[in-house]
Amino acid sequence: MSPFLFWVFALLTLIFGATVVVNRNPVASALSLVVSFLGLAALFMSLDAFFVGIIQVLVYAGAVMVLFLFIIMLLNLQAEARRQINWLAAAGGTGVAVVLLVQICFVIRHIRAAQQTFPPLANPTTDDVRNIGAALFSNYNLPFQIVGVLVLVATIGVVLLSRREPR
Amino acid sequence: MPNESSAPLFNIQIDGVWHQVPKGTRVIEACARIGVFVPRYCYHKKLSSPGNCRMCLIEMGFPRLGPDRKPERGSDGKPIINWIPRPQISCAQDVSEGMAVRTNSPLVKECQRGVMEFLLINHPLDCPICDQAGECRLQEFSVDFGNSKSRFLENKVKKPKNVVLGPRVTLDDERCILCSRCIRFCQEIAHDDVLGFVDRGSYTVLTAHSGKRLENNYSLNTVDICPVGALTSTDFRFKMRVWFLKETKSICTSCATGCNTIIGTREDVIYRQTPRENDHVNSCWMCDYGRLNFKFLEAENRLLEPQIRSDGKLIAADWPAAISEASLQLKQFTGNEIAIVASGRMTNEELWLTSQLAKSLGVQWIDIVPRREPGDDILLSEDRNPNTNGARLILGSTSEPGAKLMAIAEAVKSGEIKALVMLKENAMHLGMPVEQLAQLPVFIVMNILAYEATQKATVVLPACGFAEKRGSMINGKGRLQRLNRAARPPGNARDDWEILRDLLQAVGGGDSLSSSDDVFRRISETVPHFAGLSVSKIGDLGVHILRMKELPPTHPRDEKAIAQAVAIQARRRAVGRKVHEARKALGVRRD
Amino acid sequence: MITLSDYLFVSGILFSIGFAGVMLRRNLIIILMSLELMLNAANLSLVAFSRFRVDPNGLPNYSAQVFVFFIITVAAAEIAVGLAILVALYRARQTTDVKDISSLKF
Amino acid sequence: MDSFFIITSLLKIIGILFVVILPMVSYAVYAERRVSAFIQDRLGPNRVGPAGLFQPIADMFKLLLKEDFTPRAANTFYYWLAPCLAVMPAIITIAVVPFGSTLFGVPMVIADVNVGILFVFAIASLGVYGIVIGGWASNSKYPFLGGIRSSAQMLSYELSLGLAVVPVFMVVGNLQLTSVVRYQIAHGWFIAAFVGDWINPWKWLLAVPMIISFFVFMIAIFAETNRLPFDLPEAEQELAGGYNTEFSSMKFALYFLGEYAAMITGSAVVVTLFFGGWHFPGIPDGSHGWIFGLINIAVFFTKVTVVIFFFMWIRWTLPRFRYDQLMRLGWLFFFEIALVNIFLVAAILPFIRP
Amino acid sequence: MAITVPRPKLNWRERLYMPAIVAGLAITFKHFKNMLLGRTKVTMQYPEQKWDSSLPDHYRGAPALVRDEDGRVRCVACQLCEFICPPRAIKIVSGEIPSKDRFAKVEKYPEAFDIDMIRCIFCGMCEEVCPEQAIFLRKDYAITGFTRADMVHHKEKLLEIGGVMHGVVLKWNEKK
Repeated sequence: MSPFLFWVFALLTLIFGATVVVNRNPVASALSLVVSFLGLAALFMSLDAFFVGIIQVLVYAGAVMVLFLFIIMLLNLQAEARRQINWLAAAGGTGVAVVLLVQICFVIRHIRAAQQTFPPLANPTTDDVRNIGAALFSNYNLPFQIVGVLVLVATIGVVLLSRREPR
Repeated sequence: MPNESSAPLFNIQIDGVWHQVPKGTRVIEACARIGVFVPRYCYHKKLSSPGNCRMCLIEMGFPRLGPDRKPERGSDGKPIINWIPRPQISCAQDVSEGMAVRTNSPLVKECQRGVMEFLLINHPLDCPICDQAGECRLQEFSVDFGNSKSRFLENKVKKPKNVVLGPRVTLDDERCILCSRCIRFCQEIAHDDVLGFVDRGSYTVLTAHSGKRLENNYSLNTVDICPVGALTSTDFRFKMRVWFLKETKSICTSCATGCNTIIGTREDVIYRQTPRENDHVNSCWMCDYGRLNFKFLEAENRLLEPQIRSDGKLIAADWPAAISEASLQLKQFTGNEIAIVASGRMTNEELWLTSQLAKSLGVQWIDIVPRREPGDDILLSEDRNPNTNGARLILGSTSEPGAKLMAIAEAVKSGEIKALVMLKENAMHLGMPVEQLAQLPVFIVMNILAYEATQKATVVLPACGFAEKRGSMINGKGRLQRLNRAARPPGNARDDWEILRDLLQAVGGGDSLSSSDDVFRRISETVPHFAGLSVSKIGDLGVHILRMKELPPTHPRDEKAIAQAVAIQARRRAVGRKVHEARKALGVRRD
Repeated sequence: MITLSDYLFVSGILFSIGFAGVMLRRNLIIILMSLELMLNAANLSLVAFSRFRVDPNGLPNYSAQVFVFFIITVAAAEIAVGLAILVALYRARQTTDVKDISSLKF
Repeated sequence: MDSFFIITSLLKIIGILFVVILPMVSYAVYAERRVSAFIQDRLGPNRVGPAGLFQPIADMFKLLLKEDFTPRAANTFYYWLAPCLAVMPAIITIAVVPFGSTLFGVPMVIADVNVGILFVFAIASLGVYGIVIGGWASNSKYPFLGGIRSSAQMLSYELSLGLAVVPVFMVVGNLQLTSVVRYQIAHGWFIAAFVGDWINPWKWLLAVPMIISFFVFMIAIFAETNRLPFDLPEAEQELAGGYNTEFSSMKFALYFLGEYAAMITGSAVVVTLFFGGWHFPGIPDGSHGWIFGLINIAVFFTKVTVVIFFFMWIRWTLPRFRYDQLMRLGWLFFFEIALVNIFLVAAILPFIRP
Repeated sequence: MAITVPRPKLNWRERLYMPAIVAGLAITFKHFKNMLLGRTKVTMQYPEQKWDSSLPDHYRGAPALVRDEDGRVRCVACQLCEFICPPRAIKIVSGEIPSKDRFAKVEKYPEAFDIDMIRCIFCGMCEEVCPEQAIFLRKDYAITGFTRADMVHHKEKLLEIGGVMHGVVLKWNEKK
């Protein structure tokens, strides 16, 4: 992937990610997050991870965010009123985030391995669906089963939570 | 009318039931009192009874008297009635003790059918074009008492149609049923004996005596009392069918009498004004002058938009702008530099708001324009302002209304007064040339019509006429009566009291007045004569609140000043009439 | 050329944005979204590591992508539960503001 | 990436989009009206041009020239964005569907990605945004309700949609849509056991879950494209037109376009998955000459047309479901059927695989 | 009292709904097929085919004013139609016939007679109420216009539609 496309999608991801946090209207935030995820999916594909990229779109953009929108609309959440900003708290929160960022950048800069460019692959079009599936069902079979149980538990939990109080 | 309270009561049997009615009551009235309606054409309760229409035939009888001069009683213990074999007319007969009346016996019904058939023999049956249709007694009784079919095969008698009896009344002789109500009205009420019947039998026609015309000031009352469509108002003729008219109870504002009226409107257009019965004021009548005095509401020079003077020209503005402009202009001056000329044609509510306006501006110069013209002994009053008494009570001035007008005019001339507010009056009544009015720095005009002087105004506020607003007035005899809104004002014109309220609020004052009823409530709280009254308590017939004998001693009649103002008015009117005639002769259109 | 560090930078910034969101915003639903941002930042790092660590067969290291798969699954379950809790909270308190639901006892 | 690839891809995109899909959409509207009319013993539009064939053009001009009205209370940006979002996914999805064999050696598929069907689902799942945002941005009650309904409906039926096609890919062993077609050419159509190697008894056995799979998939497609009997987001009688109530002129047209484009794409996917794509027994593929390449394309779109007719036929036969019925059907019925169906295929699969 | 219609108990085959759906599809397809083969009788193709010739006498089309044998406008502006008109489509301004006129005896005529055909509901009340037999509902039904003003039928248009009505109405006969 050309650096130009990389930066386009990276910026798309970051800018809309920032919009999620900045926007006061929940619907606008949710839609920004969708665009951010689409950019992220493109970044995944630039890393030859087609399956993960598509799953990203399918699960996040197609399902999770629709669920978010549904909830926002169901609860009819309005844009927050512009409140008196607690400058101390805001500065503190931003400060911590910035410190974290600086720290991450510092660490990345000092990893030598991070300076490498794309190592060549044996075959430009890998069948990563098959490969991930193979990995999932061989090496990671137990975690896979556990995740399955987790999802089942989550489903039961959601059903219980969203049930109305019995009279 | 007999004096009811003192007259002895007679027992009278009507349709088998005994009732008590005062002595001297006519049988037809006695029936009406107990709710039995006897049809009638010629009988009118304010006129004499000739008994010539024969519609009010009834059966009448008296108790059979025994040898002891006592009524004989039948087996059921009730007096035995000796019925008169022929039917009698009920309108010319007074009640007597023990009298019995049948109003719906077979004989009576037969008689009514017969009379109806006779009346309709020569009637043209042109109801589709007749203006009386819808309020025609012939139609109503034909349905209630007549036959559904005519047996008459011969040709009908042709009589003159479209006979001009006078300037305001047109006669259709074919429709006339010869009831003679109009003749009696002219003799008895109007004291102008001009109508009569000529020829005989089927050829009898109503006509004016030769060389005379029906042109007295009460001629249109004959149209009201005509039970059929024979006498028609030339003004209303063929204009609108009566069933479309929305009837609004109101009063006439053309003179201080304040005759009670019904205004007939359709879709905000006034078509006619008819008198409404009120025995305290106008009986059943009103004068032609007042009746037809509503045309000015649709005059060409009606003010429709608020206007503000800007660069020497009047420019249409919206209401908030006009009101704030007027208040800003007024606030430039102190109280003794402002004069307010109100009008005796304004309602009490408007006058009260005017007085509040004067109070909050500190104005001393405030008066109304007096109007005096010859009156008559019947209804028309000398004082042509309908609410002089209201102005006297509410404006609270120390002189007779109209007396200060000439002083105001002088003050304007001398430049002592810088701001002039003309409310519902033509500034020319001050008796000075237009140029002089144009010199005024502030000249605010609130009126219905545009006059020459209106062109010189700095702010023009279009207002409502008498039929377009609610309010109350006190007539010349001290009776408080109500005006009701019959039509909406045209264009952007607005209710007077609203304009005054907004103006009052703009100069600071007059809070929490959201309806004219609120204003009346304030009046009742502040003016002693109005204490305890409210708009609903006035009622349709009004209340007497002022005894004219006891005028407040603080009001010496300032006859000379008023006469001077009235003279100027008359002179103005004469000049105006001459100019108008000259223009008409030259074929020049108005303005 | 694009290097691994570029991806890691993007991932780091995205994580920081999500972190700032969690810190700064008080609307529960936005906080959940910010959490998603952080998880996805981690995903990006993992996928980048997977691509930049090619095994001898010339294939990317799929273990990392399997992790991503797990993360996405768990995240989806987490969101479902989180939103269900949010709806239940909203029903009880008519608010999604964390400030308004800070009391220990309802 | 050579220029030949780029040029052929562009040609394919332009060709499929402007020569096939867009005319097909407009004539699908016309066909819908004619079919509905015929079913109801009417004639339908027959005024503009011969047999009313120019009706779509007239409709287009009418919609273009209508006043484009934006309600004052609407959220303008999203109000404008929503109709575009409604069309986009439907058109993008066609990229991975093979609509022909080869023409002059160029494969007749715009992008033959190895996650083909997942791509279709992923992009199709974005289609709900156009409806939800449109309903929300209109700032009006009925569109809003339509949007809410749509989001829940789409989420619910995506599950059955995804699970219904799992058997197909279990059999094929690949997510690529071209390989699905290739498998069907080699082993016969999934839906019709008598096409291809009908002698194999296991294939007849396999046809049973395949038909179940087809039905569930078809019904889920109905729900995903908001077609009757699942058109609850735009139910005229209840919601006064639903999410597109406040839209006019070209914005409304875009919604219309989106709905029909989604229907066409859905039909194309159905044809690819179950009806052997561009294959017809006895007709060789494009490597035998360009004329056969064209015939293959024609065969594909003929099949698509038949499926579209089926869509319309269903629409004018069945009444609309109630919303609770719709949800119950999706979650308690089709979801389970699809799940059981997977086990069924898994049980049969070892006998088929050589 | 509301009637509760009992729900039929369905057996398992009916509960599958498939046979019913297939039967429904068969029905609709039969209609489709019959239409395609031209076996269905369709409705009248309006602009090409019209039933103008077979309109019944009592057909209620556009209201119109008629003249009598002498060419007089029969209407005398009694405004009963204006009064009775349920949608208030009729507007009449009455005028007086000058005394020199041939029909001076009639006295009154409609100066303006407007029927707003946007409002008219073709109920025929005006025809029924007319005491002069001056207004009739004719067989015109395709009334079009480009503006609202076009759709108001003025007196001339109404008379043009109405034409002359022969009949014995002796009311305005000078002799009778």
